[in-house]
Amino acid sequence: MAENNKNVLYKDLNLLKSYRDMLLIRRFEEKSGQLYGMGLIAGFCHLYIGQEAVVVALQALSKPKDSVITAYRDHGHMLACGMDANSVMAELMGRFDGPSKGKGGSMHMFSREKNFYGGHGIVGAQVPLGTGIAFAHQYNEDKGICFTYMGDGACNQGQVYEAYNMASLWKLPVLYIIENNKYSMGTSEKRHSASDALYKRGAAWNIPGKAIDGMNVIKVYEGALEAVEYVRSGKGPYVLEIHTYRYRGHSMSDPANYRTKEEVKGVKNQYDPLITLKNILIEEYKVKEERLKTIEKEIKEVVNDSAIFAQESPEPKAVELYTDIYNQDTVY
Amino acid sequence: MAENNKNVLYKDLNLLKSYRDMLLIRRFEEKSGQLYGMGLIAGFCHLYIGQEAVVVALQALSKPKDSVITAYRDHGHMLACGMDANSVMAELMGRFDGPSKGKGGSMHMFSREKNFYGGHGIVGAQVPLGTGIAFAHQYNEDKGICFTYMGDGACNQGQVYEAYNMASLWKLPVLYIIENNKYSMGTSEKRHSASDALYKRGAAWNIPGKAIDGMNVIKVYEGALEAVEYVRSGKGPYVLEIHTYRYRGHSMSDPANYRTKEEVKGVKNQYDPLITLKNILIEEYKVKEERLKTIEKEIKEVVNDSAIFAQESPEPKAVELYTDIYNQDTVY
Amino acid sequence: MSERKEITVREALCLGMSQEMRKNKDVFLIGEEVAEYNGAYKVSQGMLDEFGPKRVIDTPITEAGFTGLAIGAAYKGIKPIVEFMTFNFSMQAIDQIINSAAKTLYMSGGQMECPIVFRGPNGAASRVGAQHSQCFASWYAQIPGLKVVSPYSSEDAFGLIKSAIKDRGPVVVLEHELMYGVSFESCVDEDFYIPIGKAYVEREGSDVTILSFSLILGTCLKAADILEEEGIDVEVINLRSLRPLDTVTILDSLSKTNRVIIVEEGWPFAGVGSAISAMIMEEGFDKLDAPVIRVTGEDVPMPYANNLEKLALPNIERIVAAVRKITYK
Amino acid sequence: MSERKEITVREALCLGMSQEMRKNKDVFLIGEEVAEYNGAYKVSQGMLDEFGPKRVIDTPITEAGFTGLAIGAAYKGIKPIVEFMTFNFSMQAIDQIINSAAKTLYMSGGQMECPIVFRGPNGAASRVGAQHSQCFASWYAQIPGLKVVSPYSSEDAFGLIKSAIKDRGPVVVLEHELMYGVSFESCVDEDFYIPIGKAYVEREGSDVTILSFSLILGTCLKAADILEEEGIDVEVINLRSLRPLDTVTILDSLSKTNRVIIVEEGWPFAGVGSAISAMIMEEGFDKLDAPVIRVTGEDVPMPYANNLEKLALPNIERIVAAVRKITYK
Ligand SMILES: Cc1ncc(C[n+]2csc(CCOP(=O)(O)OP(=O)(O)O)c2C)c(N)n1
Ligand SMILES: Cc1ncc(C[n+]2csc(CCOP(=O)(O)OP(=O)(O)O)c2C)c(N)n1
Ligand SMILES: [Mg+2]
Ligand SMILES: [Mg+2]
Repeated sequence: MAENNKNVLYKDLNLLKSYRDMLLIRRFEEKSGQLYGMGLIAGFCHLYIGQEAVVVALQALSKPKDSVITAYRDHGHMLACGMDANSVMAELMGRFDGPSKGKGGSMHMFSREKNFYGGHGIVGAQVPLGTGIAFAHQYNEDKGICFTYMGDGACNQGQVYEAYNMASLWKLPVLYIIENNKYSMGTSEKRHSASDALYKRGAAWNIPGKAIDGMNVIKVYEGALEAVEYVRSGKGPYVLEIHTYRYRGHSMSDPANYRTKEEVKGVKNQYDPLITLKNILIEEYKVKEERLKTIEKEIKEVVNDSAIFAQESPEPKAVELYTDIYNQDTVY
Repeated sequence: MAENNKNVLYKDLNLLKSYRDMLLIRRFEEKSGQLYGMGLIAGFCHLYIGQEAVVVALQALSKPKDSVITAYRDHGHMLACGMDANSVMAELMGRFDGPSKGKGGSMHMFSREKNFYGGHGIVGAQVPLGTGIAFAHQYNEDKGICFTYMGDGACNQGQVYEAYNMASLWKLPVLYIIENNKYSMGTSEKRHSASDALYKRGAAWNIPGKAIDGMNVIKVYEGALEAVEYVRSGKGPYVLEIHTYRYRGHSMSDPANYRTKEEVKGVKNQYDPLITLKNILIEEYKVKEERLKTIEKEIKEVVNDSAIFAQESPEPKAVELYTDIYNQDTVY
Repeated sequence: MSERKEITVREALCLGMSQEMRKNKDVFLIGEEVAEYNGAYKVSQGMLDEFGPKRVIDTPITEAGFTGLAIGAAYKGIKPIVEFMTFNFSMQAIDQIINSAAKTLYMSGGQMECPIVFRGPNGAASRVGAQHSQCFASWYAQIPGLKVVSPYSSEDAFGLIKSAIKDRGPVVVLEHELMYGVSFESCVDEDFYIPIGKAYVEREGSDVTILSFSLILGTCLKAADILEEEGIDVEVINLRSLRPLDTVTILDSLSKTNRVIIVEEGWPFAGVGSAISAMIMEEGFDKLDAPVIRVTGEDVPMPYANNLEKLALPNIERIVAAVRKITYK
Repeated sequence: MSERKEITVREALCLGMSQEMRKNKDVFLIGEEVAEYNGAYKVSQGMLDEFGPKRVIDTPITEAGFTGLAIGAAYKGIKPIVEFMTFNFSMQAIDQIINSAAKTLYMSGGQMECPIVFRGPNGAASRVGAQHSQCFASWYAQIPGLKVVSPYSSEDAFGLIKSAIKDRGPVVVLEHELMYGVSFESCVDEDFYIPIGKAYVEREGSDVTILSFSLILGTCLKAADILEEEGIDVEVINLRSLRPLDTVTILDSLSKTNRVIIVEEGWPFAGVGSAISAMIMEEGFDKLDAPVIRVTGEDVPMPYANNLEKLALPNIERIVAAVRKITYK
């Protein structure tokens, strides 16, 4: 590792950028939580805190043509894809400057420009959708692949296996990423899943799989390399199970009484992805604390600005109630 | 085997009865085909010819408390469960003496008395249903198990894996039987399924599985023994994949051009379950041809009678259009 | 001697289920987070403790699977209460509900009963967006073989859930998340049941009839109070049961007021209001002093933005305006 | 110069799809048995041969999966035509159709288009029983974000499937199995499209308006012939598009005839007829000389028995009787 020391580069993974991105997600989510508490964000809001290393490492492995789709725990994915924090925060508040003009909210944002395909509220539905995006990559022969995320709970959904079957039959370029944060709402993995090795569930459809540690961005990157290569090379789908943990409740209304405080504290203290990376940067890459503090300051500003931006953004005009139901300009 | 020679008994499997039952199904289905051609049966009608050994052997392993559920290729299952040929034939013709008073037809017959739970037209739907029947066996602690049949095509349905998960989690007494007849309508197994070992698809849910030859009633019986025992002993579900073949088209309107005449002829000549059993009876058990001819004659009569019975049975009265939508006598 | 108590709709549902479960060991509750979590919206609070894990069962997030499983169990004669975390997710299981539960008695010539309850919150909650805010009232109420009820008050919830559990066929109970925390005085007797198929006149009046159900009925009642001050005497009928529909009570009220407004949160096209308006067209045309008016949710997917969400749903102003219009005031 | 030809509805659908696929390489057909089998009902006859396996794709029997897959592909801008072997099986995929296809343009503030066609036979075929005979017209037509069309003739089929493919959003095309083999003279021009949202006056008349769609429209036309002999002049309108509904054409016809009958094969409660009757109640009440009458399928699951199946569906006698009733003859 030492040879990359100067650039803090780990192959394609820029560790300082990763730190920045993870920190952005962390602080953005904390801010969202606050704003929710203040009544500025409402409805369902699912925070990504604890899982930051997963999406940041995988984005480092993605190429511009690739696409991403996930469920409702999606703020981290959007920020990692490069969507603007201001805009995302505006959407969380239901404001016109959000990517969905405030009509989508936390669970429903999209960016054609960043190849981010949502943001979906129905557990499991995004898995066939992502498989279809991969189908389009193949159809268009554009060499892109689709990163299709799902939770451990989603993993029991039948449509996942319908998608696996077609993806394997047709060798579609789709990387299935199971973000196993151990809980499906209040139901622990052991209670919702008859097998604990979710990555093995592709095997019966001839899809290779692998489980990796999701709390260390380098390990995620390293662990996912081969899988991404496999999919990119046209061999078909791959299932990556990434062990991670969400610190907060399932959504803002969940006090998370189904697990002990010790369990949560244990993960935070021992495995926090930000602390882990910080220590690596300082100890292995000799990055100065100062440097990290500067990043922290910058991020704080970005996030605070996003909250201000969002609050200043207007609600959509009343006429927006009736727009975007149909595309008006179909020409025959 | 020789020791059972006299009784033609193979453990619990009475081979002469099996021959009789298989022959009944074969002749009943041939007659159904004829009557369909004559316009007396209409709509969808899926014949079981070629697959007779499967259900006959499995019924030999069932106990009175057990229950059975299958899809629309169900005439064989109903006859093997002991439902009356007259009544089944009446239903095929849409007559009042059918188990569903003519309102169900080929795909929708039931018998509470024989613990036969249908007869379902939606591919895959019977799999969670059968799992639920098993749930009720467990709930009632009645020691029964549920024989839940599905086709190779049905096996791709997502709800199958949703059912597998719960069956395994809760150790439900359900035997999943995949009647792999190589085709899902016109789509060969290779084209519809990303893996050819359908019995292995339970493994990721910790469900054991096994593939067996379905063209020889003894092999089905022998092969299924352990699986039935496993389920009966309370260990949970088991997946049995039974290799078989349907001689006729998918339904009456299917000319089956997706396979060669040679393929069909090959199976008929080499593996026909009736010929195979006949040869075993004659060669190994020294059963006289006469005896088998008598059975043949009896069956012919049963089947002819069923056609007469059905034709003489009246159509349901017009008032039946409005009955059986709700059970009228709910008492609060 | 009927016992009455101030309880929330949530408590009423829980009490109703619990009473029936005490009476009949075959009744069990199954769904996502119903057991250890005590219900995503806490409707089954305490039920795991009382009835144990055999009868209060957490499922994986597999609606088609657990719904099919519950229907299979019902075929064998035990009595599942299936909770959908919200009815939006019932779409993943709707084939099982319609094809395996609703149609089976008929397809079996009366032989195969399917005693089962499907319940959970329906329609728009608050700020949860398009995928989580759909009203399924008219879809389910269209289906012969299903019964469909939708409670408003605690007593409705208590009496209807009990009747649904007692019923020998499949019953869909459409609740409303935003009503769970609302309190009403309610009968809590063990032998109290509200017959399915009967509407309830919440408020008598002579000038105009408002038909409604679920949460928005409360808004109708408020509108009636306002209109009373203006001298318009509004009859408000709580449909309670959408299938069978109580056409007798509806037509009787029409005979009296000669004016009908139907208020629902769902979409306008082929909604419950359409069904009733068309029925009145055929059965009550001569009694109409003015055309029936529907006040419905707007014909749009539910937006997330606070201002738009409000615009998307019927409100007191629109109800009042409809009454003024229909009474030409 | 429009070319016209006698073709079956089946051929019209095939030709329409093929023309659009020739014009636009992004269009592809996906579904069960559409390729090597040439379609369960042979609608895609010859298309695999012409367009190859990349663009005519057989799927496993996994409706939720392949529908979701097709919608995902549409998000990325290619254009799937999804064939449901019958619309009954679309219930397994209906969550994807509603939540992922219909609502996404709205939820994305106009950013994420979903250009996709869902097509296949809808409603009752012949003697296939309750699980295979449901009409989904009003369910889909209820959904903002979807367009829903239902062709009757070959020209309808040809012009509507082409418009559906050209449309930039999700369009549901409800065909009828029993119409596939019926022949009509039809335009077969490459640039012929029938606008979605417009009804078609099949037959002008002045005494009464019949609104209908799909197979049963043919029965309405026959009824009109019979009634002509009795001196009743019937206008018959082919709705063609159920969403958007052509309320202008409907109300114009009402203005002329002052009497409307709606005929459909689906169930009565909250059907297409309900929706239209309620709309007329609100928009055309003063023009009505008699209440709107709906002639619908009976309120029962479809029975298999030949005699009962006939009783379950609308027929010429019931249509004629409705016309006599509404004209007081
Ligand atoms: C089909 C469906 N059923 C239920 C829900 C309600 N729900 C939303 S998220 C969730 C838990 C999902 O857990 P998991 O897949 O592990 O993802 P995580 O929340 O842990 O990221 C549930 C039950 C839903 N949105 N969709
Ligand atoms: C959900 C659903 N999709 C499609 C169909 C139409 N269909 C009926 S049977 C069948 C093929 C099933 O094949 P398989 O499961 O192998 O059973 P087999 O017919 O060989 O016994 C299809 C596509 C259906 N009935 N249900
Ligand atoms: Mg999880
Ligand atoms: Mg098969």
